[in-house]
Amino acid sequence: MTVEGLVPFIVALPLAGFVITAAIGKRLGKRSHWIPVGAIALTWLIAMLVVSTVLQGDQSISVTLWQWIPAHGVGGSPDLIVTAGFFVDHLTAVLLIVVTTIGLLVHVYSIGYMAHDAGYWRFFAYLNLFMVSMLILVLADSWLVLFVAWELVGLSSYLLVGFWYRKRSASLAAKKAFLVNRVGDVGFALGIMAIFLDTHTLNIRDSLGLLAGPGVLPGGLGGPIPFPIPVAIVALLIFAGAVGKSAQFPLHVWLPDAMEGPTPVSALIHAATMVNAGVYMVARANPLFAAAPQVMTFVAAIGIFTAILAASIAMTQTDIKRVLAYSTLSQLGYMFASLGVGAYTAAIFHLMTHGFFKGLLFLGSGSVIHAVHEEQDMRKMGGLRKKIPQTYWTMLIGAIAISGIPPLAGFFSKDEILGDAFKNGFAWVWAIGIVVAVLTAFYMFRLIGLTFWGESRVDKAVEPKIHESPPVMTIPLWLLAIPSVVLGLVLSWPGPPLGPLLGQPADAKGLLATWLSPMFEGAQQALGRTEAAFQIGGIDGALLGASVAVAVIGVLAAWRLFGVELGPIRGRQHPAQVQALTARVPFLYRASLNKWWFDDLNNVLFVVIGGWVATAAAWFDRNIVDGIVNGIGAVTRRSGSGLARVQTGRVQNYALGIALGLLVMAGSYFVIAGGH
Amino acid sequence: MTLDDLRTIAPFALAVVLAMAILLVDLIRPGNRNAVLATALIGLAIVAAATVIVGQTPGTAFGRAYTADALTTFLDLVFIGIVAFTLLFAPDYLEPRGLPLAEFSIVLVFAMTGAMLISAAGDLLVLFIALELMVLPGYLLAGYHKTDGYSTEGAIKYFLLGSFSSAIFLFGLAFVWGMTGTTNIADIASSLGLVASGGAPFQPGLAIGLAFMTTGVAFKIAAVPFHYWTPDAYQGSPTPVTGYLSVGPKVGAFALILRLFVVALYPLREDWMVVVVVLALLTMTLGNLVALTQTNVKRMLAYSSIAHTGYMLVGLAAYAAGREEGLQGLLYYGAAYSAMNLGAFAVIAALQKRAGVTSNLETFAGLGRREPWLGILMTLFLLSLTGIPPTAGFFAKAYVILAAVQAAQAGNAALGVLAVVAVLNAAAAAFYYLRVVVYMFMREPQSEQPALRHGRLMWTGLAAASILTILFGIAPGALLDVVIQAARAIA
Amino acid sequence: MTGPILSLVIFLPLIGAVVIAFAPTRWARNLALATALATWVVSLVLAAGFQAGVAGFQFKEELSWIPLFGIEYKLGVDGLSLALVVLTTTLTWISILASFKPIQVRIKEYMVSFLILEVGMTGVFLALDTFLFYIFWEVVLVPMYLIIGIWGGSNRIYATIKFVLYTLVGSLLMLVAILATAFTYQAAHGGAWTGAFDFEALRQFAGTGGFSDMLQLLAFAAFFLAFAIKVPMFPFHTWLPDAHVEAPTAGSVILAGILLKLGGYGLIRFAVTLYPNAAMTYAPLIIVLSLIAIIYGAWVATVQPDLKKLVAYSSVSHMGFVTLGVFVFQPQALEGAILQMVNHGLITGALFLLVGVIYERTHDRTIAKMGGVAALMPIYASIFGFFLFASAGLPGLSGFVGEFLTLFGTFQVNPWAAGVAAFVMIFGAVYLLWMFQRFAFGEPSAFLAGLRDHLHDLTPAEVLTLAPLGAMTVAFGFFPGILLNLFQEPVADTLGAVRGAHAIPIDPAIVALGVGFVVAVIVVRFLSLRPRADASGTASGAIVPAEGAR
Amino acid sequence: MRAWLYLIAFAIGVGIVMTPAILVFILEGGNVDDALLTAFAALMLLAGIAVVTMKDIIRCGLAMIVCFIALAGIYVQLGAPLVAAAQVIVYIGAISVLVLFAIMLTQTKSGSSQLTFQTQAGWAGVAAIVLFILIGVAVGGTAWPTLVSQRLPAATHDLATKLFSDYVLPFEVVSVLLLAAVIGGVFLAKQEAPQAPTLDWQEPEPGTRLDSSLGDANG
Amino acid sequence: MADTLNTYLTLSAALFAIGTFGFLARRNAISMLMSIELMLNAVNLAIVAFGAFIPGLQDRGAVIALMVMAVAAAEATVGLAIVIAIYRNRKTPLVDEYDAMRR
Repeated sequence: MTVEGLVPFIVALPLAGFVITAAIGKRLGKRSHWIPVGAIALTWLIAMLVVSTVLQGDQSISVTLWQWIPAHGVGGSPDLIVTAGFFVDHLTAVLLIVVTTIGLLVHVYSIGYMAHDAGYWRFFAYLNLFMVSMLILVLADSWLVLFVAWELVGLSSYLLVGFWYRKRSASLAAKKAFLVNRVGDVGFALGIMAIFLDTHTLNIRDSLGLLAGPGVLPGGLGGPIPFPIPVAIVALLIFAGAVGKSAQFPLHVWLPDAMEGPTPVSALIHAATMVNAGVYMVARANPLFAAAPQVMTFVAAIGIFTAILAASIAMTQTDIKRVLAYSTLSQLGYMFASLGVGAYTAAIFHLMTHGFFKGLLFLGSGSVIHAVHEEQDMRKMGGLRKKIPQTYWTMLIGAIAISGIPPLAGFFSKDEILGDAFKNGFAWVWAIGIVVAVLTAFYMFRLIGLTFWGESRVDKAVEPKIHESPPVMTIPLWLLAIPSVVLGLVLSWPGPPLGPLLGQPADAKGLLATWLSPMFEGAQQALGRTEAAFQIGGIDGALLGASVAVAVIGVLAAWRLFGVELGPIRGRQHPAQVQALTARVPFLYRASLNKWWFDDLNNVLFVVIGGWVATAAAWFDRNIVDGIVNGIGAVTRRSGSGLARVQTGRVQNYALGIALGLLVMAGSYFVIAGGH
Repeated sequence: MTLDDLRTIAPFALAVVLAMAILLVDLIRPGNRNAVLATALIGLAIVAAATVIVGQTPGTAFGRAYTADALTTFLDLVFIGIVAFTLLFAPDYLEPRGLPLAEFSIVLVFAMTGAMLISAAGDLLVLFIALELMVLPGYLLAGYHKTDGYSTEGAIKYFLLGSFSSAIFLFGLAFVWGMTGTTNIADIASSLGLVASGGAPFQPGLAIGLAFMTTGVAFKIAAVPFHYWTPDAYQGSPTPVTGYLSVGPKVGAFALILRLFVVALYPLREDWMVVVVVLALLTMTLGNLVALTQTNVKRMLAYSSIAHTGYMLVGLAAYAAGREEGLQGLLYYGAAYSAMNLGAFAVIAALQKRAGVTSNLETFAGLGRREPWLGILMTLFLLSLTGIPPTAGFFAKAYVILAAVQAAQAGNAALGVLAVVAVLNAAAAAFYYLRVVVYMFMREPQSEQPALRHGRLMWTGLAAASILTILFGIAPGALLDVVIQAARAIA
Repeated sequence: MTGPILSLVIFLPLIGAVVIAFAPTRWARNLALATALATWVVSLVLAAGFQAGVAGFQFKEELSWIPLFGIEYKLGVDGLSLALVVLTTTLTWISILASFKPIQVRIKEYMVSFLILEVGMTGVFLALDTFLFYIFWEVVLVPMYLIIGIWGGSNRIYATIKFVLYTLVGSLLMLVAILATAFTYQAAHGGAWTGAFDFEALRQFAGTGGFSDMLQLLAFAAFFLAFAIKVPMFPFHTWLPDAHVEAPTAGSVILAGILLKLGGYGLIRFAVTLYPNAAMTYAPLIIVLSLIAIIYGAWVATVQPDLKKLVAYSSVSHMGFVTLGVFVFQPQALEGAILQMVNHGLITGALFLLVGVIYERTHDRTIAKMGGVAALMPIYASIFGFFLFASAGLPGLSGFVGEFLTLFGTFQVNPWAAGVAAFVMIFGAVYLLWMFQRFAFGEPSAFLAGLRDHLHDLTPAEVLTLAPLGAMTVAFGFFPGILLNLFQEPVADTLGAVRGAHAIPIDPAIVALGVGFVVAVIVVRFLSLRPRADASGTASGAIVPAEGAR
Repeated sequence: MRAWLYLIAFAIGVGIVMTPAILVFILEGGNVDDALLTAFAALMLLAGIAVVTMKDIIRCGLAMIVCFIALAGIYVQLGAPLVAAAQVIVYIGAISVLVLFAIMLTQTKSGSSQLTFQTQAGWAGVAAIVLFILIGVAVGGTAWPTLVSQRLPAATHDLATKLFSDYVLPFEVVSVLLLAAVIGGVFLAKQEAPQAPTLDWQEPEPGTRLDSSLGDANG
Repeated sequence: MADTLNTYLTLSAALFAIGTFGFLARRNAISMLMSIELMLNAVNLAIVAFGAFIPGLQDRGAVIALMVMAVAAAEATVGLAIVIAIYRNRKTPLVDEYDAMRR
């Protein structure tokens, strides 16, 4: 069997897992995880096979399944033939690694995490459904198939966030997630239509080829030839989809609420995979964006704004998962900033590293929550370091990674983003990015400090029952911790920053860059964003130093305030100081605590005003539209009873009526006669 | 008077003889219902046969006072049918109330002779006397339940206003005679041709004559604003009589219109068309609007019959506007309306077999459960009256509307308005017809009464009426040919 | 396949109805189901014998009926009608099966009504003679009137009479238009009636520009009114919520599933092809109304307190896509619109079945009283959710393809309209998900907890009614080509009709007059509003206060 | 006192009838025919007005007879003596007597006509006057097509021939009509046996509305 | 008073108007009946007048008048029968009290 033949199985296996589990999972009870987990394991194997083939060779794989929508045109208008097919190139391959690996680990982790849940089988069915959707998303080779997957991941997210549907907050969060996503999807859908209008094809590669600027891809037309829908508009519409799915400002509000879902879901969907879909899509559509540089700037602005906004909120949140959620927002903001400045490879790099360490952090937080019996408020934790050491150490690794301390993964990717931003003339992006880096390091260690260090604030009743999670949960943690440590190194080797430092040629490319740069070269050249050789002693060194410095500053600040217990080092927590600090900037503190009031704004704008609009519409419908209908009926009826009054029952009245009629008749005949 | 004359008037003469025969039978076997019925029905069959046979060879008799043509044949058959139906379902109503069948049959047959004579009249005097022969028995029949206050009240209202209108009609007739100097219909037409072509002035005397005549005729067909008698007379009359009154004199009066307006006043058709259009508009609209508010089914059907007059007038107007289809539609409508309306009244009569049962809507509550077949048949008739396909009422309505639309497209905008108003009216009419259905099928009966047993004749009549109602809707072809022949005879 | 198979499809239910009428009542259910299934099988045989991608009508039957006017009994099927016929036969047997339990009184009459209803519906789709079409069109009315009026809810009489009157007003004007059209044809053919009611002949005649602009404007308006009421299009939709709320479950299924499609079918088959110039002229207005229907329907649905009303308003919104798709005159949009009709039939039909299930168990449909259904009836809630997402246009299910194609096609010619319509992706999801959250999620409400004993999960029979719909929803989601290939020829034909058409210039004064009239009516209505004690404003019963009150 | 009043009224009546006749006689130069016609016309109209205005219905009936007699006179003037004869026989001999009988039969002791006129008498008068004016104007404005200046000679013989040749059909039909009227009339006027069922009808209070359910459906 | 057609027709019109007035204004059924008789007589007058002045109707006028008289007689018969019948029910000859049926 060729590799091509294997590609469909990447989707088919989880699909089969979903169908089977949904059908008979209930009967399998506690054994119901075997099929879905097995399916994902197999998928992982196949995916790795495919990935290695693709990444080693230089060709991509294209698989056509069936003609999905054969909507023919009439009289010269273009046919709309959508083919359901898969396409694997380097970018997809990279994504496949992230999705299948983390997916598999989360599946395994869930065996332990969900063990006591009544909806055990249901959970695995949903998870498999998500995997199906997500894999279609990365494999799609048609915009419409991509959109299908786009929506399906939304559905899975809805199902999984609302998994504990008896909880009102969960069902509300699920609904909110779906609806906010839909807002972006409207733009995305319109963008797809615009693409067809411009290019008469929905194949991703073909259409991008046509939309791209002349310098971006051979045959690209984007610039000089006016399309019916300008490229910039197309790009904006498409970007709207990304904003929704990746929870960028102003559609970021759903992601923190989505933490109502079970923690493995947060790890898989809301950290490692689904939320990255927007990044993936914009990266995939790089020729299109390259043809509209002003949109690129917009993307960068949105990204970096989201990054600082979310980071500022994460500073003060007390729910452990919410901190992570805002952190995710913030990191996604980095990625978009990166995309916006033209550093596509860096964005994907960060996507990968972030996927692993954020997955790790979420799973770790799940383990914590599990340990303290479904408590998520960090104010009721503390001092857990000893009681759940494995969780502690893995989470610490994750925190270091995300804070950008070398040589862990986060450092490499984040540094690359900031460096590229600066070098490509986006100094403001860099500047804000640096601030975000400080904040990131700070709130991550605040989280670690509040959770693991210091005195225990755990409920007395729960305290004795705290226990480390079973191996089926901790092993995935460790498996994720490994890439969190080494992935940056591996993927950037032998390129910068470490390669030149260790004697590799200055223009050597890292592993990931080798894989991906062919995909982005055209766009980058068109944008004039050539990557100059790495200068360790020059500007690059300075930027690198700055990155590391700010990360350390952030960590130290958190350390100072929230105490540290790192092996022999013992610090103390200073709640009073924290309070004093917050009291000094009351507005900022409240803004952060209240998430800059976005939820309230949304509530007023959409729930309250929307409710008014809908109520008014219903009133209008009842009283005016239907009222006119009923009014016509009533008028008819009333005129009927009015006319019936003529029928008095008295013959003389009737006769008088007849006589009057006779007179009128005679008069009319006179008129008629006069007309002759 | 020659033998040919006798042959030509044979249907009419036989009908008169039939009336005498029933009288004789009743004298010989007093109170024998079956003998009377048998005589009447067999007699009617013979008259019908004679009509058909004579109808093969059109001709005139008594100078030109009696004209037998395809129209005569068609209308005669309609009248015979109407009377036969009435006789079929009358006994079930009359008997429990102690009313004799013999006089009823005799008077009814006399009325029929009048109607038949109208359809054959070639002379205005004959026309007038025939009209009186048709309506006078109608007055008597309306008051036939002479101990019943409603019946006599209806009768006296009907009689007084009817006589009033007869006098008006006659006055108009006199002036037209004076104007044209002849009583013969064909001669009048040629005389008026001069007026129409501008060869003679349109004299005020003629205008007065036409106005009075139109008024008289409008009264007879119950066109608004000359309709006042209809609701009271219909409601008060014994139900079989109402059934008869709602179709017999109406079709008869339309026959009068055909002979008088369509033939005699043909040259002036563009003039009276205006009047007919206005009358049609008023008639349809008022009939339907007032019917909406009625709670007595007989009275409601009275208003509905006014509305149907309006639809028929649409056909007449279309004919006046130059479309022969209008005339065909009118004739078709007459036949279809007779079948369905008689059917509806037959059901009411059947319900009233138990004396003391009113015709209020409440009577119909739960009928669909108590007596499903009656309910279903009533629904059929009501749907037909509404004009829902595939029933006779639908095709008839479509026919007159077709004619109006044709006239409208030929440039007569008034007919277009008429067509639209007609269909809007039809939609409004659905409300009150369907309300009866609501009562029958969607209401529970107020008191559980045992189902009545209805006579075989009643069922026969109902079956025949329903078959015709459906037949005229599904396969209008057969009737169409006849109608077109009939229309061609005068158009 | 030879023989009058189309007649068989149409009249087999009639035979069944007659048999049931004379058979014992206890056989009525099974006989009706058997008849409906047999009809279904025949329609499948028809579908199997149908050749997609062949232009024109197939299986034509032609019989002279009223030769005097050239009226014929003429039937034929093309891809468009085939899809709708099969949908009809399918939904009919499902509805009959779904009625076994809820309908306990006057079973015989019910089944007879249902089968006659089927006669009318298939007849409408298959008739190729305008007169015959009209007859079937009206035949549909009566059984539905009875079904709502006899087996409906508490305010059924108001609802059913409103339904009939509203529909009649439109259809009777259509009759005038049919006659006017026929007469124009006749007049242009030297007074010969032959072909004057024959759709194909008329279609050809229309193609040669035979119908004058004035006739087109008026006749199209009449046709459009009839169809718009049936679809139903804003602002002619208000009969629909009332009818749905009062109709028995199966009645709602057929009402939403098929009856609304009659309007869409009529627009595509007759209104657009016979009067292309008028269609072009009115198109902007219709597009605007469609957009209003799409968005406004969704908004109004959001705050409906009754499950059925919510689904009913969602129909208004969904059917807006059909009219939108038809009147942008773009192939993909038209294909999408037709597909949307089929999908809406499947999905909304299923939703009504599902609402019927809860109603049967609780005798209530008020969303506010519900809650936590998912906990009590998990399978039910899952299936409900499935169809809910199908209704919201979730990709992979059939609803998506139709909606998307419509939007897609619209975008190609009118991006702004598509932009507006696309917002239904949000609003549609809002009302469905909000309803589902209140209905299914959370802890069981006190009301439902009290009825716990009655709230058993779906029975096999209920699953049997829903399964085919679900299967088709999935199948057409993944393989819409099955249907789209059928639609290709009809779409080409319809668009061929409008290709050479031009919009008729309308005097702005007339437009202003029309707008002024509408505004005046609204203002008058507004001024005549009196503050009412019951602000709830449910069916005020202005048409039939007496019945409404009792 | 009463008798005087009657006498004065009679004198006024005779005066009204005779004055125009005498005036015509004088003015027209002694044409007896014209004077007679005028007298008959005046008598006819006066009696007619009496019929429709007098309070006592029996007197109305008597006035009607007077009116018919005057009319018969006019017929004679018009050269239609046969019609005049028929008028006397049919109207005065049959119809009027019939009417008088009916009056006798329907007068209750108390229930004579207290109110002669409907409330709409004013309107009725207006309508009647307008009607008269309309017809009068029409008559005046009409040039009768084949009018002869002089009255045509009457020919009773021809009349009989016509009656039994051209008009035999109407003649026969009229007899049928009379037969039908008599059969039906007898049935209606015949007193039923007292035990005859009158189930649909309950005796109401005079003048009350009979059936409240006849009112409109919803108030 | 001139012996012309117009004279007789005007007389006829006057009598007709009087009859109409009576019919509209009287309450008693028999009075109304009498009014109708007046109207019919008015018509007869017109007919006879036409017969006397218009050649085409010469002699026919009289025949028609006779027929009308017969019709009037029949009408009177029927009418009086009905009046008697209703009088038995209602015990009043006043027509305006026969208003059980209205609207």
